[in-house]
Amino acid sequence: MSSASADTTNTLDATNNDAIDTKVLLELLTSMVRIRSFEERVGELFLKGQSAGTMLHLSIGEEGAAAGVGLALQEGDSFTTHHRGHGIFLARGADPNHMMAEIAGKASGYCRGKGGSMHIADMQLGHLGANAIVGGGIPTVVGAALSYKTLQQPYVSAAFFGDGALQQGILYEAMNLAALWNLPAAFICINNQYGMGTRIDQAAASLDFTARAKAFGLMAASVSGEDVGAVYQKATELLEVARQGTPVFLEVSCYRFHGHARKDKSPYRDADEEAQGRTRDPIGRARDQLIAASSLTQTQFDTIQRDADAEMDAAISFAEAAEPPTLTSMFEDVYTPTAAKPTPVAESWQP
Amino acid sequence: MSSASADTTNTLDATNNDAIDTKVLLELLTSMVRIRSFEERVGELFLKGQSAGTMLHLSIGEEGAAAGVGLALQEGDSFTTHHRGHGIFLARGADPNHMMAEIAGKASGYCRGKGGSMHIADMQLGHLGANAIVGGGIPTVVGAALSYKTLQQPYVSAAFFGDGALQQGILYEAMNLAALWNLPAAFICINNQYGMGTRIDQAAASLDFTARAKAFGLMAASVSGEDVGAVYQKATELLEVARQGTPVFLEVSCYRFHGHARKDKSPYRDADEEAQGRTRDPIGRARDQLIAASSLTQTQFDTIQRDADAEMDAAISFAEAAEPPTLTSMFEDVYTPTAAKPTPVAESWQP
Amino acid sequence: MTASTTTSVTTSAQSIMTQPLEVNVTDYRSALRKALAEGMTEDARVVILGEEVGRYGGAYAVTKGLYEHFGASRVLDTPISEAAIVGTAIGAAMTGLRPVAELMYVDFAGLAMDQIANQAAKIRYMFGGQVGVPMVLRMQGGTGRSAGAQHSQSLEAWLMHVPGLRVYMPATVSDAYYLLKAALQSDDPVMFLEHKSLYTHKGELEDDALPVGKAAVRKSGTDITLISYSRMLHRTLEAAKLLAQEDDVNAEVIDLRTLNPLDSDTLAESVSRTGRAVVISEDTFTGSVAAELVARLQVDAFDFLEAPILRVCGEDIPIPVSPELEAAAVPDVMRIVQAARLALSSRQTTGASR
Amino acid sequence: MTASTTTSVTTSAQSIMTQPLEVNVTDYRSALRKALAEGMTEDARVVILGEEVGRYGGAYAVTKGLYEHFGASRVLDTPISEAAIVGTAIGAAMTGLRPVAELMYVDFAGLAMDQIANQAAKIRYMFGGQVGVPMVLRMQGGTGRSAGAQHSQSLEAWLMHVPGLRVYMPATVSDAYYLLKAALQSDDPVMFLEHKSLYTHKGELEDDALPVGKAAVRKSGTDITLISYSRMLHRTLEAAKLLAQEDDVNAEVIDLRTLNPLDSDTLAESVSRTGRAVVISEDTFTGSVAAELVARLQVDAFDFLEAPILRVCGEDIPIPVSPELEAAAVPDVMRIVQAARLALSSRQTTGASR
Ligand SMILES: Cc1ncc(C[n+]2csc(CCOP(=O)(O)OP(=O)(O)O)c2C)c(N)n1
Ligand SMILES: Cc1ncc(C[n+]2csc(CCOP(=O)(O)OP(=O)(O)O)c2C)c(N)n1
Ligand SMILES: [Mg+2]
Ligand SMILES: [Mg+2]
Repeated sequence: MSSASADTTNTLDATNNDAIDTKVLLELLTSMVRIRSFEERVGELFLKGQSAGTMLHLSIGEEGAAAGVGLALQEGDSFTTHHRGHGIFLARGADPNHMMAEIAGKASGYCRGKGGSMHIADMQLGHLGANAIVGGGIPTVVGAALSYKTLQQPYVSAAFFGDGALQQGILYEAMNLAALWNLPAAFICINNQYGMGTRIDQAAASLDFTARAKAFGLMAASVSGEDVGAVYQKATELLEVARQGTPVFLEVSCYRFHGHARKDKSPYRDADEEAQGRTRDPIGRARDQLIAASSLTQTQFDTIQRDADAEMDAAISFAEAAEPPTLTSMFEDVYTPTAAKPTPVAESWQP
Repeated sequence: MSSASADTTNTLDATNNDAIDTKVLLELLTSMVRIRSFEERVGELFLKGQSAGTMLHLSIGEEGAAAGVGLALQEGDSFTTHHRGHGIFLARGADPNHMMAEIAGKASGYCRGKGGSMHIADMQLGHLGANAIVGGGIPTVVGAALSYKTLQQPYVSAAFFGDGALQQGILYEAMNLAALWNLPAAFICINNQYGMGTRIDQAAASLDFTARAKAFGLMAASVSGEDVGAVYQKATELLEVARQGTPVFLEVSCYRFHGHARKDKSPYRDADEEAQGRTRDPIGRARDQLIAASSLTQTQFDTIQRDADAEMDAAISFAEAAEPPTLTSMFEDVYTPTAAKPTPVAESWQP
Repeated sequence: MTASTTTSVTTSAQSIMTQPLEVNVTDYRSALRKALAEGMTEDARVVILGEEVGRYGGAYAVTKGLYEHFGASRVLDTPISEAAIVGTAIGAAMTGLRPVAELMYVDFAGLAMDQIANQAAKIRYMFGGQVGVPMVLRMQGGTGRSAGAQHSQSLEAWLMHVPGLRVYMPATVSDAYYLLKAALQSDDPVMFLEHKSLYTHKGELEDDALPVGKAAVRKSGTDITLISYSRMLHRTLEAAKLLAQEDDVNAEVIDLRTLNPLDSDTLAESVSRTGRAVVISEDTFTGSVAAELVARLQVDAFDFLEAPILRVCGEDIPIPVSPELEAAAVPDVMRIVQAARLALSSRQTTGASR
Repeated sequence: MTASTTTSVTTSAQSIMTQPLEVNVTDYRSALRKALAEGMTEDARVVILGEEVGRYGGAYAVTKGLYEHFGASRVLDTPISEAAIVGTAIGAAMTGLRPVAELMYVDFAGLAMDQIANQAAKIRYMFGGQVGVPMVLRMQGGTGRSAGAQHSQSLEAWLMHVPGLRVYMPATVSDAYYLLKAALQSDDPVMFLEHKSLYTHKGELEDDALPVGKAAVRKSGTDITLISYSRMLHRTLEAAKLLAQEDDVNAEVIDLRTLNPLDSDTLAESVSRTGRAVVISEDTFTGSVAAELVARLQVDAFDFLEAPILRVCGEDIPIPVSPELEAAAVPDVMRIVQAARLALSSRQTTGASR
């Protein structure tokens, strides 16, 4: 899969994007390239039959959201993600080796091979967990934000979720609570236009989602995920608001380049729409922008790409070489380590 | 408990209230008087120790919502209510005898003494059920509206709920579905300012609830429940919109005159607030309005009151005289009548 | 003020005619599809709603082709709103439709459990029998696809514990068809639980089926009774084969088919005859469906028991994603065989031990 | 990028000091209140959240006075958003607080079951042991107030069936205190189930309590083992008294105290000794907690059983509102006595029947 981009330079919109520091944009670009390179290799892992299951949701096309908001978050901040969360975690500093190993269900994965792609987490990096329940991880950040407020810590907690979660009631319960309690919480909706095969206008009658958030008392904005700089800037702005105790909602609109999960070929989308959608490429756009500003050469970009690919190839090798979890580990981590572990079911009776 | 009203005539607001037919207003007034008379007697039933339990939620102060929307609904329309639903059902034609008997848990109650105050229902009158789960009956009307649309019937289904349900996620799921499918559904929020001891501003950060509904694609309005004529008119207008396939939301604001349930003395409200709240009396206002317009005399009103009281006294007598359900009826109605009934638990073993 | 919301409705709906959709049954999935297609043709009140049931054809492709054939007013794609999906089905069922709602995974039942257990299950009762909730809630559960802790559960014990709900769990291709057809005609809410690892299970439609509420004796035997349902039936049958080959044990294998109604009689008769039993379920051991069966049987067959009734169930852990661990977390053929051997191990010592 | 979200937090919170709130224990309710008050004084990470827990003092007045004493930042009134309440508690528990969330009725668990069973219960496991969810979810259940089908359930079997959850169900005043104090220190999510009819149950604090996970022998005996928990313990004790007076039967009565951990050993020891048992639970018969206990005991005590282990449970129906029917829907003393008599009826014929 190439990250060839259409000529999008001239479609730059009027956000104060030019204000963005080229160094920051370069960092964002690098982050996005790494994400895409990682996701492509998750696809490979699957094709090799090395992934734990087929429920692998790639964030290709959504790198602008992950990298932009990811960089805007600060050390100590926490977050949860939906099932399509690889990119977000990479943008927050994840080690690709342990991610890939987790996706392969190996013992050296972030979650000891128990969680898999949909349940990656890392408390050290503030990743409170990916979730396989649409909307399931949203109220978690309200709780984390309550901790920060109660314990007088300067952090924000951000929930990342897809447009599908906009129709889950728990989002509104969570936003209302956050607003009521003035919590440092952020609700980041990555609107990739689809929930599985359902286009967003087939799931919601009214598509102004910032209006929903505002009606619940949040500060809300929408930004195009194609423009990673704009995402970063808008997110930075809103996260600062959240940090002061007004929860925020940010919709990052983008397009899901591929199928829902590894096996889905998106027969419900027509070719034109898909081709058009894939022109909304945040990587190509940032690259072209930097090249146009003479802040990057194609050769330099190729190096970024090559480095990322090498790093992610190594992650694949790491995951493939990694050991599966031992059978006894299955009974660990159900309860706190000092408690008795569940015992295998085999009933014991001596005739 | 008297229904003495403050002098509210001069606080009439600017809604096109004067357009209301005095005959209709008289009907609404009568309906409200009956409701209040009924509710006062539910209180009596409780004091006599004749009610099934203490979870009795009186709608005194909210008669404007019940009578106004109730009259606007049409034959064949259906509805669900929350736990504070006696008035709504009376306004839709309930027989007070069978209601009171149900509240007393008697066999001749609407639900054979199995449901009680919080689960009164009557399919004949389109009452799809009161509910003891806050928000629990809301999606029911989406389903009913789906039936009407699918079966090409001209009905509307209306969910009545309190302000408390505004913080339950299912409301938003239900409104979104109704809007998405263009269903003849109405969401009627009786905002009596409190959910138990929690004032609405302690439950929600943003109090413009019509904004929420609008953000989900509904047509929405707010009206004061003190003005039963305005409620009736606004409801009539909106229900017509719903009948055409645009779901609607109507907030009827009012004040819960008494405690949450029979045992609650509202210690969390101060006396001033309560006194002030109780001046928002839809009965006094409609009566005074009709008297001022020379469409009613005090004597005529007294007759209305006396008739209502006599009717509701009879309901109490009916309920008191009614038989409790037989023990065998306990095993009926779990499944369809042609299926085997559950058997009493006693295990049978012959040593 | 006296219009009945239900009566007039059904007749007008039934009069709508629909072209049949031919479905060729080769496996569990197509058997389900055939039942739905026929049900929709025969009864215009039947509508399908759920996430991805329409254009997408169902996450596990069960409803494939139905949207195209029956149209958008009979097959409704919903947003991701599990609670409202079930609630909508309830309201529709109360007012004249016969909705078949789908929750893509039984694991999502937690989002709709109030609507399932407090509303659908109790409405007939709370309202004194005035109205039923003739809906079907199709859900899919179990392990086998490394789908992780939130997409691999077997939660039938929750549902079986709720009076008012029917719980159907077909194990065979033929039952997938016949039980779903029956569910479409049930006047009570049916929780219809499919197993994700059975969709590709091959088989044929039999000419007829046992009535709903009758357990099926899938293999008769004399030495021990093995009781199961859904996917575990097949492992149990394999275990029975092994026991015959290797231990010369003639096991009787019973398939429950439905957990509510529960056919205690067939179980009691069998275990009273064999004197030994193992109950196999995929759900987590503690509080499993197997526990209920054991508790009943040790009363009903007490005087005949030669050994305790053993359970082979899922481990008391969340389902891990690693394929190796996932497989180890639920019963396999050997664990069933071993349990049967243990139950049979008192054969030499019969009578002495008690 | 390396700030730990949990470690630094706990220390800073623990250093906050709070004035103690004296609670005089006279009943179950005040015992619970004392545990909360002490827990909040001793550990600044403990916060309470739920509907009406603050200004109102709790729907059943358990938290009365805590808001006034500990303030709005420690006792948080929430909107009516059960799923978010539990989800918020989970997130708070993962990041340094020790939240005590309250669902006013266990019947509302259906609204939050996803957060309870898919999130709270599985987070430690899915994330490979990185983080726990040290929260307490207080809920109140059972019959006794004619509160109807949606406010009177006993749903502990759902919770007991979910690996990862602890389930505490105190029956006595002393256990109300000690178990809740222990729950506040648990590193695993504790479902703390109170019984609405026990709040006014009178009693005193004992000096000490059995460790969590040990069942209590409330009355030792030799003829039969009666096993129960929560409110049914008291009916069971009365039944034991009656059996002694009228039948000269010396029954042993065991109170489970916690369903997870489950003290199978104490049960097995007792039943192996007495040879007879009745398990009493208020939840609906099919799929009851009692079923699990019976299933275990008929294995663990098989060689000693003189009669089947009988269950006395709630009827398999929703709870009707009529006080007469409600009372008849759950076990009463006489039903327990009768079951015990049935289990004992083989005394004359011991040995013969098998
Ligand atoms: C509660 C719940 N319902 C349904 C699903 C099945 N499912 C998984 S992903 C998905 C679509 C989600 O769409 P969206 O939130 O937009 O995220 P995206 O996949 O587009 O990133 C669905 C329906 C689920 N995992 N959880
Ligand atoms: C799901 C649920 N949560 C909590 C309760 C307890 N409860 C009963 S009524 C009530 C307040 C409801 O307030 P509102 O919706 O405004 O209705 P009102 O009582 O004011 O008419 C609460 C919290 C409940 N019955 N159901
Ligand atoms: Mg999406
Ligand atoms: Mg209210």
